[in-house]
Amino acid sequence: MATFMPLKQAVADNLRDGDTAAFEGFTHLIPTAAAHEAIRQGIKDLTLVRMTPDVVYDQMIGMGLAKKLVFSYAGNPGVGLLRRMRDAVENAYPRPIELEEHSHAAMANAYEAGAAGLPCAVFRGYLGAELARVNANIKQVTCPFSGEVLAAVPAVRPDATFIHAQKADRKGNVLIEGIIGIQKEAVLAAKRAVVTVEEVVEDFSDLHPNLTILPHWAITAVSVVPGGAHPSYTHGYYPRDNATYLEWDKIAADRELFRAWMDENVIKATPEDFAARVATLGAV
Amino acid sequence: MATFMPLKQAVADNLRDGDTAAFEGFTHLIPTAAAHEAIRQGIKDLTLVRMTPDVVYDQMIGMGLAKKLVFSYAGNPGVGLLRRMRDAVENAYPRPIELEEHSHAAMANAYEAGAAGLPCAVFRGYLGAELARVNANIKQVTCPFSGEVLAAVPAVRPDATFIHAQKADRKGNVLIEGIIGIQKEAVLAAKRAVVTVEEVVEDFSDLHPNLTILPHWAITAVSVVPGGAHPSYTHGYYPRDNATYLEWDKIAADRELFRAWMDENVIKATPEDFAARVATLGAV
Amino acid sequence: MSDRGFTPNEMMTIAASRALKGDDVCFVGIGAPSAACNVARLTHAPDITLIYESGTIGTAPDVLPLSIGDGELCETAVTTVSVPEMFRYWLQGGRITIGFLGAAQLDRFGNINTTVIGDYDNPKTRLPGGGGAPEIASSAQKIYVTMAQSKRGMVDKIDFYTSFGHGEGGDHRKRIGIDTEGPALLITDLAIWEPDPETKEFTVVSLHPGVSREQVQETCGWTVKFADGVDETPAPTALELKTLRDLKARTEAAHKGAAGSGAKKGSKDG
Amino acid sequence: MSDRGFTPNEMMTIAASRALKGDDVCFVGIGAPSAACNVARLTHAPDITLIYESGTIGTAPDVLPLSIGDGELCETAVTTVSVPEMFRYWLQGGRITIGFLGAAQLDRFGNINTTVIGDYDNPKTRLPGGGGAPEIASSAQKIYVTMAQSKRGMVDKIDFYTSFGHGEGGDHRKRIGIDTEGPALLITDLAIWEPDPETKEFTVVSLHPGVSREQVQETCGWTVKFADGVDETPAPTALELKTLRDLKARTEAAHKGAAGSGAKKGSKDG
Repeated sequence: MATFMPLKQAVADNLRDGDTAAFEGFTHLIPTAAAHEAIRQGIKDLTLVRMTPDVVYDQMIGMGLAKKLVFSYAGNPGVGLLRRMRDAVENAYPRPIELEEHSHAAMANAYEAGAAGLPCAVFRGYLGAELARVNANIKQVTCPFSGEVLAAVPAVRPDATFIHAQKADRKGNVLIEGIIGIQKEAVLAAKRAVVTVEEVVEDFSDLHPNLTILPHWAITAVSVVPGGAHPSYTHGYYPRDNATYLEWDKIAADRELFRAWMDENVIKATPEDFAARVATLGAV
Repeated sequence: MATFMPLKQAVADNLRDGDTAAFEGFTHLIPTAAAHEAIRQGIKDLTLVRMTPDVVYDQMIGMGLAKKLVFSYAGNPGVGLLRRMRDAVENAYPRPIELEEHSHAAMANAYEAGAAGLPCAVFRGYLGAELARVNANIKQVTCPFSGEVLAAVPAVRPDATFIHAQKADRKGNVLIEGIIGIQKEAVLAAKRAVVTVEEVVEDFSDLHPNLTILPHWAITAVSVVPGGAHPSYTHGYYPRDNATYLEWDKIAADRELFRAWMDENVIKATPEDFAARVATLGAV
Repeated sequence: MSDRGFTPNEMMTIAASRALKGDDVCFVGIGAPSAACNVARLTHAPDITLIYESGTIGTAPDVLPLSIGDGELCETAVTTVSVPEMFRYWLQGGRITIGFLGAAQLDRFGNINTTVIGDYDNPKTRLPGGGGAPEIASSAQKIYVTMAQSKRGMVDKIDFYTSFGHGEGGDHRKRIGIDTEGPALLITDLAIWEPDPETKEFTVVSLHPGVSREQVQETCGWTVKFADGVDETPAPTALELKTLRDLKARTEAAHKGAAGSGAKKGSKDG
Repeated sequence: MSDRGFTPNEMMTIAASRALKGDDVCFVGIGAPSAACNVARLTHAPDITLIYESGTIGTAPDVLPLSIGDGELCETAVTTVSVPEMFRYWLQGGRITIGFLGAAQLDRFGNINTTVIGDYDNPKTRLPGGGGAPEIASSAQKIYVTMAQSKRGMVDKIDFYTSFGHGEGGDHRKRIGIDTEGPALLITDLAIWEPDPETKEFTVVSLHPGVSREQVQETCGWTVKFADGVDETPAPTALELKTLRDLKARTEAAHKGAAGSGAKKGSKDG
């Protein structure tokens, strides 16, 4: 049953040292505010899962929260590489990080299997691809009818998933719209799910019946954080802040600059600061 | 690429003797007009696939079109048994019919696997269920990570799928809304797909981005048949004609009454007759 | 109607409704008592979540559906998803707390047949089949069964295992790899039954008002076990009865209107 | 810009756009030339279907997206689906005619590395990874590769097989169970390459205007094979150039406006 609570409490209640955690978003609706709260709370030894780790994962990795990363594409969208992640992989700074690397198809299927309560996902994939050599979690099953050898990966089952969405109704049902990505599956695959939303509305009775809505009883906590996806965007609320993604490339290039930026913009900040960050971006 | 054409031509072009064919609909949007056209054209030796064969499958079976039925629940919704199908199974009348019987979960997964281009579907199912004894197409695979034994069934890959939908735009993109059932998967799993629609509209630019829309290039033919789901219903157009479902129980109970009814209402009728059948039902 | 002011069928529906709680997520499958679920929703469990296998989640129909795919289920639902999603994310995903099943044949261990009477390959009566039942029986956290008692329906040995209950009893579910609880309640028109904690055989724990042990035995094909202390099921309250009857009256009126002719209430659907 | 009135990069984009047809369904993946696909759409192939792996199907952006998940892709799409559906029904389902891939390293058989430079466990440079590429490479009916030529990029032996092209050449794809065509075209800033029908080694079939064989060889890490008759790529037409430049100008303006600051055009995205 979804409980409305401040983000600080939602993170404290639902994310623990050593957890496997997903902060999912596919360019759209990245749960930045939730990740920043996790950084402020100094959560340690996380196994971070995400198809497309980008700036906010660079920040968590750079702050030393992650012992392992499960992913399929790690980059700063539209800009280039993730420099804090590279420093962790190439130089074990600030701590070594273990990688479990997949393809998008594998990760999408693994979340789907997690949402579906299955132990593994079966799909046609990794044919001739070398990830199958370096990742012990890529195996095979044989179709008992055709004899075709298919790829299998374990289901993703996070201890906690964090997503950002457009809105909740008063009961805690949550609407996701636009590029919906893998968010529904990431929530349903998780033991605990925290959703930050732009706003709460009275009810969803006017919505089309086939939209992506997560029922309140499939969610653990809902926190209202306007602007909580910044510098990512929320379809219908504010656009992507491309300048911040570009700026990140410089900040992340330097360990000291990075720490100073994190201190200023994350450690000393609060979830309430996000609203101001999107205020100047204009509506969409 | 979807081509607009009369239903008569769409059936003639896309359904052949001996085909595996699905006329899908889950209480809602049952493609009755398309099935009646298949009956009029005297197509033979079909392997008919459907999760919930109901009145219109009773009619096709009673008219001798089907050599085999792949299904998970065969009944007249809200009324009872299918009497023509029973006559075929129990008495081989008008011809013997082979049954391949599954559960809903298996059929849903099998269509999904067909849409996904996989040879089989893997799911947790049939535990302790006796269908696994009588259906050779229920097998097992073992999860290579957990060791759990899961059920496997072959993907459903119809030669031709027929569905009914609310509307097409001028390019042939098709909108399905309300209870969307298994229709998207049934179309994507098929080699050829024919969609009957209530109407054609200029474009879909006003629609919410996350609705169930089949792109025109995933469909073979679109035929405009107002009322084409009767006695089933089309969400937003007309309600279910419950009286006709009740009446069917009597008609199907008697071989001669059945033949007379089929002559009158199907053999001598046309797709254009459907509009009148829903005219008195009132809007929804 | 008996002189008690309610019918056995009304007692059955109301007793079933009482077994449901506000935080339950009920999968209202083939032949299941929609009425019980909706009476619960309209009385003591307004927050109950009703799911129909057509894909409607959190539906709140004003009248009972004739089929599991009625338009009103979609119109009043929190969301309507595809059928594969329903079976994968919601049922197989373990989110259903109560799966409600009916039966053509039921045995003392809650095993159910809705497939055939007689031999599968040469049946005496071809029934509709299992629909969602095989996986509801294994994936829902608990199963409630409702049916009117009869010797034809409650049998010593079912002709076909459409869905697995407690098998041969004891830990049979566990032995074949099912980790859900299985049949946890049987509500008939005469009594409430619960599985024995050890043997898992259905045992009468409560008799409906005015029903004797003999009546229960006469309408059951196996030798009935009674619990040590058998209760009397509380009679329907005025509110429960009114809620059920109003629901049925609304249903009758609505379906007459929509169809332009009398439509009998749903028994089986697809 | 050369004195020919267009840059090698413009020639590359326009040559790639010409390879696309109106009935193509293009999967515009990581690092792929969105520009080529959209120039095709805005010139000779208005009916082309562009799919981005974020779930947008049939999108028609007015400006180039900075990332594969930009809002405009969704706003102009025929429909936007979930990421699992995208990879299962649309890519794995065999509906993509052209998968467009870029590469950090490419070999003569169209095998691609976007994972690491150096050893996987102890890399010199950790690159973003494969994203959708491993399955685009095997599930799309054909693969087109675009990249600017360099000895660092076009290498004799790639450090990691992120996605499989023609492997060691010949029927290698078939031998490992892949039944799609694989790399069918390589479009660089200097030339157009096609796989040899037998060996599957990329072979130069057309040189862009003013480009010499030596220039192609100097910027390629393997010994280049040239087809028997090497054509000259037709120079960009005025319409093609104007379409590309207008698109880039609109893009620049739009992204400046949206972000309140200059945003450079997307190279890699996620």
